Amino acid sequence: MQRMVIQRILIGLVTLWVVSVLVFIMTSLLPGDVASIVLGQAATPETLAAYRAANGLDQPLIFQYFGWLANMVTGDLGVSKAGGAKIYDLIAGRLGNTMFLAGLVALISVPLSVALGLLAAMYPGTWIDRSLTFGTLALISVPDFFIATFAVLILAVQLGWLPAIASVAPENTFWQMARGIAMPLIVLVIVVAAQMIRMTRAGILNVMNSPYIEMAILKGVRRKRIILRHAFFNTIGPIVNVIALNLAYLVSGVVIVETIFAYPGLAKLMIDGVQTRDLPLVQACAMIFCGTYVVLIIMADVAAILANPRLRNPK
Amino acid sequence: MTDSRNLPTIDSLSGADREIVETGLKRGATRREVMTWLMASGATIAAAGSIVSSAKTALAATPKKGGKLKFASDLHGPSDTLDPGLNTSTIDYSRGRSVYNSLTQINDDLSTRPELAEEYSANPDNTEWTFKLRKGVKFHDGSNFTADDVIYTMSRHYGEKSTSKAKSLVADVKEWKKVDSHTVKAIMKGPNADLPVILGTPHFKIIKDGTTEFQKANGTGPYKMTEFNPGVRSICVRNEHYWRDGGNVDLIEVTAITDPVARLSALLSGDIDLMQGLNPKAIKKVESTPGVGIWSVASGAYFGICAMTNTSPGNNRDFVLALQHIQRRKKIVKSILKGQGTVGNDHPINIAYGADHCSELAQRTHDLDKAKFHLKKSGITSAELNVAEVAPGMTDICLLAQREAGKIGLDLKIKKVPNDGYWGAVWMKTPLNVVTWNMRPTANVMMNLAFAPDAPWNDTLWKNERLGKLLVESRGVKDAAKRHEMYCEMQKIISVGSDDHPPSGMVIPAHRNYVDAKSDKVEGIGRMPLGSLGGYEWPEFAWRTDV
Amino acid sequence: MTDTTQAAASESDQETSIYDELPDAPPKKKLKLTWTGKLGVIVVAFWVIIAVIGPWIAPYDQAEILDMDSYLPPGAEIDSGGTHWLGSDNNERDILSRVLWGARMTVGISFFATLLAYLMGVTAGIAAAVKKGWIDMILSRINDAILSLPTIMLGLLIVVALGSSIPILIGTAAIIYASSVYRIARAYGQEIMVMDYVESAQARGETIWWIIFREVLPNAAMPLATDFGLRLVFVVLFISSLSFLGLGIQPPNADWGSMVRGNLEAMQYAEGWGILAPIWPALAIASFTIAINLIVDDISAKSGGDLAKKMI
Amino acid sequence: MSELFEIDNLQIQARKEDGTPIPIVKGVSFNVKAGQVVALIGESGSGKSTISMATMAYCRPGLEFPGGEVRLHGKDVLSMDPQDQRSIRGNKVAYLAQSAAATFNPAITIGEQVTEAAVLHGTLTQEEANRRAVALYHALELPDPERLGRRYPHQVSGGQLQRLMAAMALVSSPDLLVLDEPTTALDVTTQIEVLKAFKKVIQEEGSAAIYVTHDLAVVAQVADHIVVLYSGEVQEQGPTEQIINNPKHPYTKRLMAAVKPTPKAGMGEKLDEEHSRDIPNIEVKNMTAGYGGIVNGKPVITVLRDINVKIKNSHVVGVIGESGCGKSTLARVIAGLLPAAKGEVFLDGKKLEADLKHRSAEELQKVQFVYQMADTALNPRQMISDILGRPIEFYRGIKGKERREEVAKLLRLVELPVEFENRYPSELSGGQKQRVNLARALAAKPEIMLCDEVTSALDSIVSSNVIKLLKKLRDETGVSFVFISHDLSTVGSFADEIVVLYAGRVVEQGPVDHVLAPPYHPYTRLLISSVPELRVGWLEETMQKREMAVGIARGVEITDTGCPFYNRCPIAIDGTCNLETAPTQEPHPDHFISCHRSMEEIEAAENAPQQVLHGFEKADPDGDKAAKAH
Repeated sequence: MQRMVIQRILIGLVTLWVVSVLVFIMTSLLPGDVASIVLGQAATPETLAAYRAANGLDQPLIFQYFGWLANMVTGDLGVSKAGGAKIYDLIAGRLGNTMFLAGLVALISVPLSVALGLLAAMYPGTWIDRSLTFGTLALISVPDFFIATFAVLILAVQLGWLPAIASVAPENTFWQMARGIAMPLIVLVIVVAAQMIRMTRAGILNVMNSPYIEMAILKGVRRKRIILRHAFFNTIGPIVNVIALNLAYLVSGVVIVETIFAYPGLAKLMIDGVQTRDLPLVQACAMIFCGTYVVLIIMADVAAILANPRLRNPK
Repeated sequence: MTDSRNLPTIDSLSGADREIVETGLKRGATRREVMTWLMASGATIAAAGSIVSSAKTALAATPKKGGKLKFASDLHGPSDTLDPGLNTSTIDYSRGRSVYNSLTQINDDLSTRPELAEEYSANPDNTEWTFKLRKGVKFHDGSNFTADDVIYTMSRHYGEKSTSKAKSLVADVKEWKKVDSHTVKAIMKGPNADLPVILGTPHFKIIKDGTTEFQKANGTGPYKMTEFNPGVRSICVRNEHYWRDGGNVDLIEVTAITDPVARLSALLSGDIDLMQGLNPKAIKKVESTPGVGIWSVASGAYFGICAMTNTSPGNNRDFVLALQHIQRRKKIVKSILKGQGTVGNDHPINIAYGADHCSELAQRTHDLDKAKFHLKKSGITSAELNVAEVAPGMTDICLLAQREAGKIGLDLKIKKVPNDGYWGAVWMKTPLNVVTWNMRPTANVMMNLAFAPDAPWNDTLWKNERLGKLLVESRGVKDAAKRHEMYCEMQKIISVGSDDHPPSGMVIPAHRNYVDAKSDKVEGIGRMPLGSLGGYEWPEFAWRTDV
Repeated sequence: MTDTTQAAASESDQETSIYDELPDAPPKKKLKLTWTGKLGVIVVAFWVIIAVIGPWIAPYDQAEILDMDSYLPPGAEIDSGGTHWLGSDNNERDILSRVLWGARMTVGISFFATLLAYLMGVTAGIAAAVKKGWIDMILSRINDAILSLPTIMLGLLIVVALGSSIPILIGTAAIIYASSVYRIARAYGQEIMVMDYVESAQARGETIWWIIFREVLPNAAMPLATDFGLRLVFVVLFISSLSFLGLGIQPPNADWGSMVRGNLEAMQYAEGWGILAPIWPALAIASFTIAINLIVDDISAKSGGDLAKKMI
Repeated sequence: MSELFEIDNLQIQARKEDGTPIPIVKGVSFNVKAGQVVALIGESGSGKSTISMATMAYCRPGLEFPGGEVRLHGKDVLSMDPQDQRSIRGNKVAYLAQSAAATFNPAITIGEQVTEAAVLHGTLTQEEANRRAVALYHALELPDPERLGRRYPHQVSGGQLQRLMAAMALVSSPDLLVLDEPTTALDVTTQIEVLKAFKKVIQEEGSAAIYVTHDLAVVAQVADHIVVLYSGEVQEQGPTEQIINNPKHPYTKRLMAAVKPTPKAGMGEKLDEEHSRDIPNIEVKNMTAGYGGIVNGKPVITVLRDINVKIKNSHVVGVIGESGCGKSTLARVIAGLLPAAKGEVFLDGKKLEADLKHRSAEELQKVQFVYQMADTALNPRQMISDILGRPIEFYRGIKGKERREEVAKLLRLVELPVEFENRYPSELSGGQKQRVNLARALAAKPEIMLCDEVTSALDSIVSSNVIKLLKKLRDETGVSFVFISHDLSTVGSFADEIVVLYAGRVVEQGPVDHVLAPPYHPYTRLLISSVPELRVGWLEETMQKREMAVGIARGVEITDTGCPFYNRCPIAIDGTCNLETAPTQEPHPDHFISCHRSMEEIEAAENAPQQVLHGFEKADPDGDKAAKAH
């Protein structure tokens, strides 16, 4: 397994590099550059030239890339070409916010969806199963910004129970924090759990076709025990995989939720970076996203191995 | 006028109309001009007279101290900056106003009053301005404010290395000279009476001599910045050592909520006190919700469709005329802007510029027959318009134009492009595009920026030497009638042109108000029309009623 | 003893010949849809038909600005005569007409984008499975890179770089979703590549093209077709997300995602039932995607959930 | 007083799409008395497995019970409520499935799975159940009984799992045991061991049993009573002696005819010289092959080691050995599907490239490979006309109408109707598919066909028909066969020459009559004596023999040094056999045996079964799981 992890990490590093090249190429294809975006309508050829010179944007692209790569390898993320802030400073707080939210969402949604998925699998065809199946189907079938806006209008504007925008100010008390991120938390739990409930249920029902499940039935084992003891442990691999992908989504893909709730997270920062053509910022975000993805997938594979005695004790 | 009780007063006007009347009067529009404008909007002579007579500014209550204020702008990101020269958006300007001061301060009527400059005056031909600086003013880091700081600040707007966005506004200042520790002089290239008002705009906030890092703000302003997190939020606390009776609230938190629906939700649910950029469609909702209200300031800001004059189809005068005649200007103001704007007359100077507005110039109207006639004459049947939502309503205006164009047989294709990158790649580079300009402190500055023959931002690359000459000449003219005549001519040149000189190629169907919203608990927001929430002046003057 | 059996064998040869070998091939399982699956088929068929005929049956043009008021409630009369059956939208256009026109955009774009994603993903995936080695390595790393980045970021980069137009949107969605298709196609490809019939064709000396098109692809077709449906749903939602950033289908073209986005504010501003303005297109999206999911659920239940494992 | 267990007019049906029922089991009745073993015998599709599960009122999804009764102690279990049905399963009636490997849950320890039923039904506490399980492991001669329960299924071998399943069934002392083809998936040498264990515990526990199988020879060893099924109906039933020795029903006779004879010299058919022609020679020299890349000139997983096989002047070469011995690998190396790590393959004296990619089209055409599983060997998405037509077109350039004619010819040759050309493989039965599989190889007009276990997956009758076809092809087409099988009797009746492989090495090879006659290599002898004979009492007789007692308990172990059969060999010499490579001796011309013992010693051991040459102590209790290592 060690070998596998090391191998996967090496492949992950290659993937990171490919991502950096890909992002660099795509970012340089965008119309305009950071100077023309920052100066905007007020740009003149002279101020553009001055801005580019001041920020090292007048060097050939390939130099810029290798300059960035060299710094990156030494752990220096560079300086934003748009505002002059250190990329590290821009990212650090937001990474924390993103991880805080993603962590809480995972903490709630993973047990919840595994439990509900098991529940649905335990009583297939009953009203519990049907309402869960249809409910999750409906939730994954509408755009998430619809769900988010709808939730704001009901919970914040109409009922006034929760703040419409998220706040994670460091001076807040825990209770304020909890209230402050309740809305994005609720929306993300709904969006993510819907996926995971469906996959858990599907995974369990898939295993239910196995001969060993038939054997368990023929041994007179109760359905509940069949699901929880016999089927679930053999479904952990795929379920962990789905969880990993959803966690990766929570770290990198929640632009819409961050925008609607004005939650200062990484995904929105990346979008801002693209929109200002701030290459070092976009690259840094891309590295984090890609790295998170790689790490989560490796962790999922390790978890799958640990959950599977055949892989755990090869003998 | 016999029975004033039956006549409408200023209070009976809608918010927008009221604004325009008040602003126009403040800016020195004559009674006659305002009445002409009112009558053009359908008022009778008697009613118009009555309204003008009753117009008066509201009394302001005494501000209270204390409390916190949370403001949400529309845009922010990693490019948020505390460098005044690079300030871009409302959020930058608002932060700048919190922590810095200008030499001069612009009043609601666009006149100026002293700020860091205690006194300022020009020589008789307006070619040299002297600023006497306030003494005893301290920066947040405790250092004293001196002439060196002013010279350093101003030097950042000059020269090859300058990235200042306001570089061109002060291009006619030849040199800044330190006279003594608290006196500076601006030597002009030519006469310019407008320098003090230009120096009151946000980019000319005074920074400490030698500042190169802008991750922290070291200003002289009413608030000290304790937290600045680009794209997230900033927090300012009251500067207890401010040189005058400054900020009213204890703390200002500035953030942005990009999504307009979310931003309004935040205001409606009480999570923020003040918001920038209210969608006109939401006005009814805000007005009908207790506890919140709109804050609309009439301005000269405008929407423009630019037909580049150096290429087809913009080089075809008839095509431009057709495009101008299909504009449903009243419908735009009423329906798209929900009344929060004024019709445009294809030139930039509306009534908000007061006396410089030319009310004599005939208002261009929606006339499909004329449009059809000109289109036929132009021989053009299709065109592509590049549209970005540069200001709320821009796309809707173009969509409306597209429908109208269809009626006269013009296939106006609309190519929607994203906002980012628009100014660099689309604006002034494609034959038909759109533009929006905020109001400038004077009509001269406005036209000089966007219409002068050598202006870097001449939207349509239109060259009219006569206009250029008038712009320079008018700066030195002191006679009001003469000045009005010259400004009228300029507006006519831009909008109508003459037989041998085509007009600018700009279609300006409407001017928009700055429409923002606030909680009723916040008072003290001004009405200076150069930007959102009273020209970004609110940080020093806003106060809470509930403390 | 053996003598007995041999004797038995010879004598019984004729009389036992009536006992043919039992046909151990199970009767061919035909796809039988449950009632939910059938409902799914009906709804999808309905929208496909609307996508074709929508513009002709729509009461108004998708871009026609009819009134002076946005967000009129359903059933509101139009000044010029006629009725907004579903109300009017943010630009005073008829929502019913736009939903009908929008079917063509939404269904059409997502269909073609998915199709293109399949062309690219399947070709690359099967090629990687068949060729292995370096080609597989390179394709897989590029694919990992695409998968590891959030879809919205990729969409943003491509659409902003190339400008938002229908072909670009189709291409963008196709590239992004081709990576997921690649994974599945490669997994199926690898599974099929070890089948004896493929080895047999290789042993015969068949070309790579024969193996891809005659041996591997026909056998991956059914599971891939099922995945096609799900991918289509993702593409619909992806294009909606782009609309959220203002990069989706551009006006005046109607598509459901940008209609939801454009009218979302109605839930806040509009009066009376005008607040339903974003609900109609959202219902259209939901009905279409749920219907596809219902069909897919039925099919994958039949195929034993094998697909589910690979789709992860 | 009723019988222990009665099945009365049992009917089971599936439904078509339109709801019309398809009967699967059509009114089957039989009884089981206490302590009796009843065999259900029939081929696939006869409904025997479905009936066996119906004993617990269980049927697979999609099936239903429209009528009939299944009575346990006189009570109908079909009409019980689900709670009561569940309390019978695994408690009063226990089930042993065909494939233990699939039936054990990979994620749960063996101990928990074995004891689960007893504990759940409350018959035993966990403690008691554990003790009983250990006792059963002992009784079933499982290795390391005390610690076995803590292992996971993948950590024990297939034969052990099969016995563990018996433990799982027996743990709650059921009244009735249902065994569904429990030995079918096992190698012969393992099969008899498992059979022995089953028989022993059934007798000791005194429970009744239903034994489902298609193999009459196996039935003869275990059953008291036989029920013959065909297509969901009982054809004949009666006491074992009667059915075996005096079958009445034509179908039973047909089944009897398909039973394979005991392998012995002279069982093959002598071919006339006129059938011979220029027979191709295949020679494999010093070949080492395996999987997983080559390190230090050796594959990571070595399957075949230093193989020398010379095939000449024979039409049919049989390659025999147990699973994992490398017989399929040998065929794959010859075919070029698996390039050898070392050594060469010659065809007619011409060296063949190791990798088929480098072989010429002509060489590819000459050597054709026939896969074991027709299901995976035939592309399910191609019609028979394409499957057969493609090689015709590819190798011989025949197209269009002529191609169709060739396809028709081939179909006739393999005794299939010509109309089948328009069918897909899934529309054919297993035997028919195997015929198509053979026809495809024939389509190339090869010189040599490498047949890899082509009859192993087929039912006995079908299998015997395919052998008949192969013999016909041998006679009519002049193609040579390399026939790979684990079934010595099939090989013996068909081959001219036999190669016996053990653990990746050739232990004996030669003309069939020499290999199947003494002197045997000890392994060959073990193989021969493990083939069940169709007579009651064979099992007991065989178990008496010494080499069985020693030999079968061990598994295949691939060793680097010494004789691979060392640890199963009854006449092994410690210090020699385990250290030195066995010399190859040639008792007859072209007949080779690799053994340290002289021919005389071997013959002597044959005749002195009770002589103990060495003890049990060197036996490795886990021996037979080593075969699973790769």
